[in-house]
Formats: sequence, C-alpha cells, structure tokens
Amino acid sequence: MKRFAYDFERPLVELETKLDELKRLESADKQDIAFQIKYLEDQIQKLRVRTYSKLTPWQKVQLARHPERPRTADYIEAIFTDFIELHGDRIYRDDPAIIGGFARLGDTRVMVVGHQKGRNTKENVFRNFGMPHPEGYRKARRLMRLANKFKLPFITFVDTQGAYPGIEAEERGQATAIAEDLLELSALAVPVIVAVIGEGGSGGALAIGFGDRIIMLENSYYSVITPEGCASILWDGGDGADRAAEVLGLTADNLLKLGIIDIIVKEPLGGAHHGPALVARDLKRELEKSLKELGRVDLAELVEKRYSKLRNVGFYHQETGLAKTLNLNTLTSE
Amino acid sequence: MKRFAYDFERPLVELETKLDELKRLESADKQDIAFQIKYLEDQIQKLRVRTYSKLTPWQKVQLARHPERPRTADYIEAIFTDFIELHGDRIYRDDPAIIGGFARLGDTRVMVVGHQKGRNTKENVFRNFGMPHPEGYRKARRLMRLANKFKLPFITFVDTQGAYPGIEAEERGQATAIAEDLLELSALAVPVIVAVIGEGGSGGALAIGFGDRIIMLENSYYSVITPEGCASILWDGGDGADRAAEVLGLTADNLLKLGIIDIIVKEPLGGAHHGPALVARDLKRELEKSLKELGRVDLAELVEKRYSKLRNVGFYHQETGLAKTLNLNTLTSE
Amino acid sequence: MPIGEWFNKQKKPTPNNPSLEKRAVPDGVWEKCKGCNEPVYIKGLEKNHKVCPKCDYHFPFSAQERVNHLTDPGTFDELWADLSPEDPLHFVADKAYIDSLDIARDKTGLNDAVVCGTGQVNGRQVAVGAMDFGFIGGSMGSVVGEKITRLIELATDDRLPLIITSSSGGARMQEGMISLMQMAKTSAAVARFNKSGMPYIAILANPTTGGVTASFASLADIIIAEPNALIGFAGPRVIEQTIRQKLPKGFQTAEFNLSHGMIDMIVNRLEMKQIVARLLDYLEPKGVAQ
Amino acid sequence: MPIGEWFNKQKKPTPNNPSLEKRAVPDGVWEKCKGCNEPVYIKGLEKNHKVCPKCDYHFPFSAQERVNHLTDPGTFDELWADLSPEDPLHFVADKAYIDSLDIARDKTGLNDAVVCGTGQVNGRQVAVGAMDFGFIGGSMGSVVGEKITRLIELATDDRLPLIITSSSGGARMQEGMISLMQMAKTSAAVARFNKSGMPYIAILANPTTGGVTASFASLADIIIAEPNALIGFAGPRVIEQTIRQKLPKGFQTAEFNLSHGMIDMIVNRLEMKQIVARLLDYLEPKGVAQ
Ligand SMILES: [Zn+2]
Ligand SMILES: [Zn+2]
Repeated sequence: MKRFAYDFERPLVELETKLDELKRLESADKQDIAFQIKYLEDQIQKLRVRTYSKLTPWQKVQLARHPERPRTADYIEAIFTDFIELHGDRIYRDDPAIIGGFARLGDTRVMVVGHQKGRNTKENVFRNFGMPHPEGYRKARRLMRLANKFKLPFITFVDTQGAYPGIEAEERGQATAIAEDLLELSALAVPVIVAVIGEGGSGGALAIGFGDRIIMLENSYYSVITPEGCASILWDGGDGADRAAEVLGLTADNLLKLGIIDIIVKEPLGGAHHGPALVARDLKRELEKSLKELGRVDLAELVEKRYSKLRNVGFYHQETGLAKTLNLNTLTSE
Repeated sequence: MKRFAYDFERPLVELETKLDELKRLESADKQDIAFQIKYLEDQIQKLRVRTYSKLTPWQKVQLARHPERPRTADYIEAIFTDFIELHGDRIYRDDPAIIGGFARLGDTRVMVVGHQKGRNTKENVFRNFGMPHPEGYRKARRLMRLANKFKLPFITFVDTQGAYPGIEAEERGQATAIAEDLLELSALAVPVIVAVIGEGGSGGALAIGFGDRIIMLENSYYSVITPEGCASILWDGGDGADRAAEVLGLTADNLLKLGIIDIIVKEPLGGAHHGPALVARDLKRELEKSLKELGRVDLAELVEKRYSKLRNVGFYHQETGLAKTLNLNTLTSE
Repeated sequence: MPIGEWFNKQKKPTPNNPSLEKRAVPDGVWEKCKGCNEPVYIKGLEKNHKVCPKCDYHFPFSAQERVNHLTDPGTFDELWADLSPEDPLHFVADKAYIDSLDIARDKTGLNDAVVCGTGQVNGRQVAVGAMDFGFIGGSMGSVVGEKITRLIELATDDRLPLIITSSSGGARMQEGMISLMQMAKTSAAVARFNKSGMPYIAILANPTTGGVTASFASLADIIIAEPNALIGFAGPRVIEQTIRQKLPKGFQTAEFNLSHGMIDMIVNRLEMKQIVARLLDYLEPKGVAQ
Repeated sequence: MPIGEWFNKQKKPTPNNPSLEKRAVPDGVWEKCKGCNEPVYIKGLEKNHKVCPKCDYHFPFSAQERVNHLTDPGTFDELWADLSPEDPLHFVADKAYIDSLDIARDKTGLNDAVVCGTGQVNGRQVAVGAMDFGFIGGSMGSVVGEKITRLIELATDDRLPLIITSSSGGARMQEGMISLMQMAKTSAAVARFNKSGMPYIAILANPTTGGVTASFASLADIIIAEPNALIGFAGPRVIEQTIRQKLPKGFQTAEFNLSHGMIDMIVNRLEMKQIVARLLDYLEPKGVAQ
C-alpha cells in the first residue's frame, strides 16, 4: 500500500520504501544486505531529522491536516475514561462535526467537547470534515450550560478548518451560533481548558477555542483565517498558501510568544500520528496539571481572571499629550 | 356580495338579505314599504336574539373561528399605542404565525405576543392559519426573556387551532419548543396576562396561554383538544364535533366555573366581529384593571402566586385511612 | 465511540431455551413479538426485562416494572398511591369517564397512570416516577399532573436526583382544560427544580407524544429514549390527516429524534439502569475538581 | 402592522432639484447610484443622509456620519480617538500592514475602523460606537476590539444604553490570532454588560460579515439592519467556492436575515434615529407598571 505523503516528505518516504524492499529481499549475501540496511537506516534517520526538525509554518499546517493524525475521539479514548457521549442541540439536529459528553480525567469528572473529523472519506462526509453547522455550536452551548450547572470543568479539543461556509449554515445563523458560544464560554463558572490538536481555523475554532488555558500540539495551527483563504485575498488565487502561513503567525511557537496560548505539547518527529500514545500521554499530563492549578481557584475569580486574560489581548498604543502608552501585555504577562 | 354564514346563522342572514332588498326597492307605495321594513326589522331583532343568546358550545367554537373575527393584530392596533414589532427566533426563521413586540397600554410599557391568523386566504397561507412552528414558540420565548430583562408586563393574545402538526414541525422539535415556553412563562418575573380572543387549541395555545390572569372573550374557546380531534378519537370520524364541543367543557362560562380562567369579556350578539371596537374597549379595560392589580404585587411574590395558582389546578381525592381529602381548589378559591 | 456503538458491542442476550422457539403452545406461555413476528416464551421475556431476545424489540413495561427495573431491589417506596381521579366534567361520550377509569384500574391495579416514589439506584437515593401506558393510554389528567408535580417538589426540597420515565399519549381529554393545565403545572415545577442544581434524567418509552412530550418530559438535563420508541408532539395519524401524505419511514422514532437533536441517546432497556447510574455519577453537584 | 409596512407608509423623500437630475456635470457634484444606476446630486444626497432619493439605496456612511446621524447635534463626545494600531506580526504581503494603515488613515482621517463615545439620542445619554468600512474594510484588529470593549465596559459601569453600528468584513487578517481573539474579548464584555440590565441595540449596515457578525454584533437585545445590507458569517465568494454553485438571489441580505429570524427589523436610515429613540423608551429599566 502506498503511504500518504506531502511533497516535502517524499524523499524520506522513498528511502523508507527502499528500506522495506531491502528487508524483504532474499539474498545470498546476508552480510552485504545487513550492511546496506544499516546504511539506509542511518540515512533515513538523518533525513527524518532534516525533514521534520525545522518545519516551515506551511509544513506544520500540512501535518496538522494529515489524514492519519489523531482526532478528538482518539484523544478522548486515550486520555479519559467512562466517556458518555451526549447528542443534540434540542433545536434542529445532532451535528456530527462536534462531539461531546461526560468523561473522567483521572478521578475528576469533566465535560469534553471537540470538533470531530472523519478517518476516511465516508466518515468525513458524515462528519462534514469537522466543519460544524450552527447546530453543532448550539450543541456545544448546551453542553457548556450543563457543565456550568453541574460544575464540571470544560475541556475542548479544537480541530476544524472552520465553521462550514454553506447556504444552510448561513440560513440557520452560523454567525449568531458562534457569537453565542463566545459569550457563554467567556462566562462559564468552571475551569475551561482548550487543546488545539490539529487545525484551529478562524471563528469556527474559536467558538470552543479559548479559556483559562490554551494548549497547542507542536504541529497544530491556530489562525484568524486559513492560509488558503488569506492567500486568495492577498494574491488573488489559491496559490501562495505557504507564504500566507508564514505571515499569519499561526504556529504554536509564535502564538506562545505572543501570549495567545499557554502551553505547547511536543510531537514525535513527523507529527502526532507517528506516536499517538506518546502525544496523548503528554497532553493528558498537561491537562491534569492545568486542571489541578485551576481547581485551586475560586470559581468567581476564575471567570474574572479569564476576562482579564482576554481583556489584555491586543497590541496598540495611545498618545495622550506627550506620553505614549503601549499595550503589549500579551507579550509580557500571563 | 354573499355574506359568510354558518348553518345556524342562515335563517337570520336570509331575513337580513330580504331587508336589504326591500330597502333598495323603489316602490310607489312608500308607506307600505316602510311598514314592511319595520316589521322585518322587528323579526330580525327577535331572531338575532334567539340565534345568538343561547349558543351551544359548538356554535361558540364556530364563532371563535369566524373569518371576520378580529385577530391579534387588530386588538394590538385598537388597544395599544406605539407598537414596535420584533421578529425572529435568532435560530431558524421568523414565524409569521406568532407576532410580538413592544407596545404601550395607556402609559404602561408592555410586551405583547400573540398567535396571528390571516384575514384572507393569501394571508392565511403566509400565517399558516395561525398555527405556529417551533420557531414561533422560540420567538415567543425570546420575547419572554426580553420582557423579563426589561421588566415589561407580558400580555398575550391566544388564537390558534393548535401548534402545526407537520413533518418539519416535528423535525424541529415542536414538543421541545412548547415545553420550553411553558417553563419560561411560569417563571417570568413580570405580570403575565392572557387574552383568549378566538381559538385556544391545546398545547399550541397553552405555550403562551397561562399567567396571572386569563381573560376570555365570551365566544372564544379553550380546549385540551379541538372538538374535531376529540370526535375523531371518540366516534372515529370527523363527525360529532358538536357533541365533542359539549363534553369538553371548552366555553368561557364553563372554564370560569372551573376556575381555569379569571375574567370573561362580553361580545355583541353574533360575535366580536359585530362590534370590534366595543370588544376592544372592554378588553382594554380588563387588561388595564388586571395590570393595575398585578402592578401592586412584588415581582417575586407574583411568581409565587402564579405557581400556587397552577399548583391548585386539579380534581382528585386521596383516601388516607378513613379520611378522604378532596382537591377541588379550582372550583372554590381563586 | 458514540455510546450507541459501545452498546452494540455488548453481548446480545441469547434466547432462553431456543429449541422450544417455534413450537405452537397455548396462549399465555408464548407471545408473538411485534418486532420479529416470532413467538417468544413469556417467562424468558420476563427475565430479559421484556426485551425480545431475538430482535431487541422492547415490549411495553408497566409503571411498576419500570420502577422495579430502575431501582435496587427492595428500595422503592411508593408515594401517593391512593391519589385518585375525579370526574370534573362528568364526561360521557361513547363511554363514561368513570367507567374508563374503572376498567383501567382493574386492568393495571393502579389508581392512575403514574407510579411515583423514592428509591435507590446503585445505592444512591433518587426521586423516581414512571408512567403506565396501560392506564388510558398513559394520559395526563389531574392525578398524573399532581403526582409528577409532587415528585418534582420532593426532589427539589430533599435535593434528590429526579428520574421520570414517560409513556403517554398526552393530556387526558376526559378532564378537558384541567388536563391541559397539568402541562403548565409540571413545567412550572421543573422550573423551580432547576434552581436546586440537582439533575433530572428523562427516559422516553414507546410512545411519548402530545402534552407529556410538550412539557416535563422534554425539560430534563439528559434525555434518554428506548430504541424505536415513538416520540413527538402530534400523533402520526393527525399529521397524516393534516398534510395528506404518508409519513416517511422512521418518522418520530427515537432514532429520528436523536438525529434531529432532541434527545441525548438511545439506550437499550437492558443497559438502562447502568447508564442512569453512570450519568448520576457525573451529575451530582459535588463541585469542581474534587 | 409590521414595522416595515409602517415605514413604507411614511413619505418618501423627494429629490432635491429634480430638474437638474440628468444633466451631465463634472465629477464630484453628481454620483452614480448603485441602486438605480441614475446620477444623484451629491449635496442632495448628503442632506438625505446618503439615501438615494429615487430608489432608497443606502450609500456607505462613515463612522463619523453615523454617530452624528444617531446623536443629537453637539452631544457626541468621542473617546479613545488616539488609540492606534501596532503591527505585532510585522505583517508584509503584497503590501505591508503599516502601509495599509497609513493609507486608511489618510483616507478616513481615523486611527482605526471604529469611532466610539457618548452622546444623546433625543436627550437620552447613550454609549455609541460606529464602524467605518472605509478603514481596511472595517476589519477588527486590536484597536477596534479594544475600543468596542471599552465602550461596552463604559456602558456597563455608567449604566448607559449601548448602541453599536457595524460595518465590517470581519477580523483583521494582518493582526493574525490577536484579531481573532477580539471576537472573544468583545463577546465577553457583552456577557458582563448583560448583567447590568441595560439595553444593547445593534445596527447592522452593509456589509457586516465574519468575525464581527459572529461576535458582539449578533449579541444585542435588539438587532436592526439597514435595507439590503449584506449580513452573514462567511462571505459570498467563499461560499460559492465551497459549494461550487451560484448563490440564490437575495442571499445574506437584510431581508434574508429577517425571514430567517436573525434580526428584529429592517429600518431605513432616514427613520433610524427615531426607531432607536422609541426602542430606548421601552428598554430603560424603569421597573414594572409605574
Ligand atoms: Zn422479536
Ligand atoms: Zn438610486
């Protein structure tokens, strides 16, 4: 079977394929083969490091979208126990692009919500490639309210290219649904922890994508607009997504520097799908740590702190007479 | 133009038609004509009293549905000033079968909501004959919440055969939408006054049809099920609606005796459409009186009283040992 | 892993004594299953909580069976069993209401269409109610409205989780507007209960329609349905008459309601108690992060 | 009588100096109307609040024009006018962000895409903000987010009704995630404002899309739109590219939004101040039934 590979991964995959062939080779000269294998393995290791250790923003975006990358449901299964999925917005439809329900993180009972992409074409059609309709955001809001009522910490997994831009989605109030999530989430009187595990695309990600802690996987991205969308505005065409990814500052590194996110979880070379269990373990550790820290804070204070955190996001200056005040809080504090 | 008439009104309409003809007649013998006119007028007056003064429940149901009967919008126009209509549920659609908005009753600012039927076929198609879909109930709920937030008394006009029983209505959660209105309305911390002006059909009416005061027009009805619906269950066919209207106890008289409603507003002989201004004036007076009485009550107490009132609706007995406790509160108190 | 799939993985109960299955035997020992049209051995059915061992069809459960099924053995204390209906409208049609009541009483052994009380679910004290479709179609009149309201008030005052299983054709016609007002009354009680911060789990069994769906049954924190249960506002016949066309297959089933966002999950009766217990674990207001 | 009809009854403004209408004259005196394709006399247009006297087409209003239009003459006090954007990402594409800012500043005379302050509407003190589509498409970056948030906070603290007119293409790409977070920031401010019990009226002008529609602009107690304004989340071009088909006529117009339940009413600009004043009369928390 041919492995999925992005352009920049091809040389590596070719070497790996060669290695596989070599291993299957039945040769008389076992020693020579062994030597060749050893040599190839060294080459592969070097190339892997070279390929993945200095990824461009666009390459990271590609890894964030990798078809084999673990999805929300995978992390829920790996990190939590006793998951009970809840369905429906009580209004229009159960949107499969957003899943959620009760779960346990260690001994702590929580509410988990996340975008859900499919693992194959059929699943992706069902899940609408993880792009929610308004009913998905309304389901999320219902679960926010349940979490609030029963004082369950709210943990989200962000993995969407964005809210679905379709006729029906507009008819049913995509904008309103997202806005109402933002309002609700900002005032939840429980700890809110966000994990960006793949794509963090625009308002459709933000609707369940901010809180008291924002964790990002190393190769996930979080952006005001998809690189393609940005490129089509800036350079009038689908091309230039790589340049757009560069200028948008959408990588975890960059967003940590800007103070937008709080924590980065490392991935194995090549991306989370090269070691899902490892990533899940590390992500779990960070979730537990955040939960523990936030669990100590009084709930009213938590909401206040969340507001201050949001309040400080912004870069601007104000000239009052001769003085110039700079707001660069997101760079310095937090 | 032929006037609309129910069977029981035909003899009266025939006489009235004859009178009209007589009046248009150009005759030599003016005195004879004048005498005939006088005679016919007397006859008509007697027949009108005989036709309308002892209406059966079924005849009242028919008048409640009369195509010329004033609708919610007519009463809003006649009773209130400065009406500003508000639209939409912020979710799916603006349902024209329910209208609502801000209005002034004298000096008092209120929120008005009501079922809206059309005045002709085209309007009725637009208004779905006053039968709301879930989005209508969700609009009503939004207006309830607005009224609550801005402490505006909530006045409703009930005039529907029921919530629309259709495929899409079920798909979008007709039951849930009605249930949520009931919950919301029961806890509104403002005076709630209901005026049943035509048909009060089942849960679709009740969703905006109970409160601190329930006023009914003399020839309106309020029923757990339409007479036709009841007949089709009891006698297996559309016939027997007249008998069903009898046994269901759906007239204003009867409901006042049962303690379900509080006030009856009289109508002119023949129904409200024979004197809309008069009915509007009397209804306005009752609304103002109720508003004044309820305005004196503390808001928290108002909600408590509304609950007690609902709490007491029910006829049952309980045998505890030898004692037999009867709950007939709705008959006696209030 | 949606919870539905999880349950699919669970072992399917096997029929008791399969060799006897197709033998013709006297009435009362076998019953024909409406799901698979096969005869089912009644004793086996009882043991299997009246779920067809062959096709998972859920046979009707009485109110008493429901509360016994949900609560730990010996823990259910019934309340207000002696609350009995009056006939405020002196309702007489083809049959007098009082006669319908007598028949229903004889048939079910109940005074009206709901059984309420307290009990324990895996050792946790709860307020529990169950409707009985056998009593005049599980219709809600004064007594059902009053008992449901009392149950909700009890849960509010004593801070108990609330669990109500519905199975009802709606408001009880024979009590006229007094029945309709029970919708408002029970919903008002839920509004007050909600302030207590305690959980309410609704279980919708076949069928739940009309005034019950349009009041307390749809106002729960978590709504569960039994497989294939008919759930809706208007009855299918009324809708067909209104729109003058046949209804699509699967219309108003539990599955339909799940995909349209109206319920949280569909749970097989055999797993019902377990899932309720698991839900209660999450819904008890213990406060954040132990 | 829906409010729309009521307005239709109002007199339509007649063109100033109709005899001159079709004369060809130098640029700057006449402007071609996008609604009716007819030339419109600019001075007349100004007097008519930039509403085409022939076809009611609403020409774009600057932020300053909006606040002047809504507030009583001489009552508007601008706040935070000197708040100016930074370039946190050092954003350079075909054009550098700082150059775009310079151009926008020169064009509009503003430091960023919103004007905020206090003023009076028929003698009633309000907090009022208006976006300017002329400033980088009315996009929301740090300064817009900050000023909107300050305005909401001011209204909260001083218990003032809040009125915000939006006209925006959404979040400002050039500030990346910092822009996106302004959606959460402004929405969070609305959540706090809501507790004050004071009213918030949103006015949506052409166009209002993206991150502005999906945050504070959709969270008002009452939402008004100008006729024909484009209102939605995704832009029409993006939707067409996604679904690979042409959009239906009237898609995402104010009228579309009204029928889909997203806004309360459509109000002609000439009537806007009056309707806002009437709404404020209802929304002031005076308490029940004086
Ligand atoms: Zn079977
Ligand atoms: Zn024009």
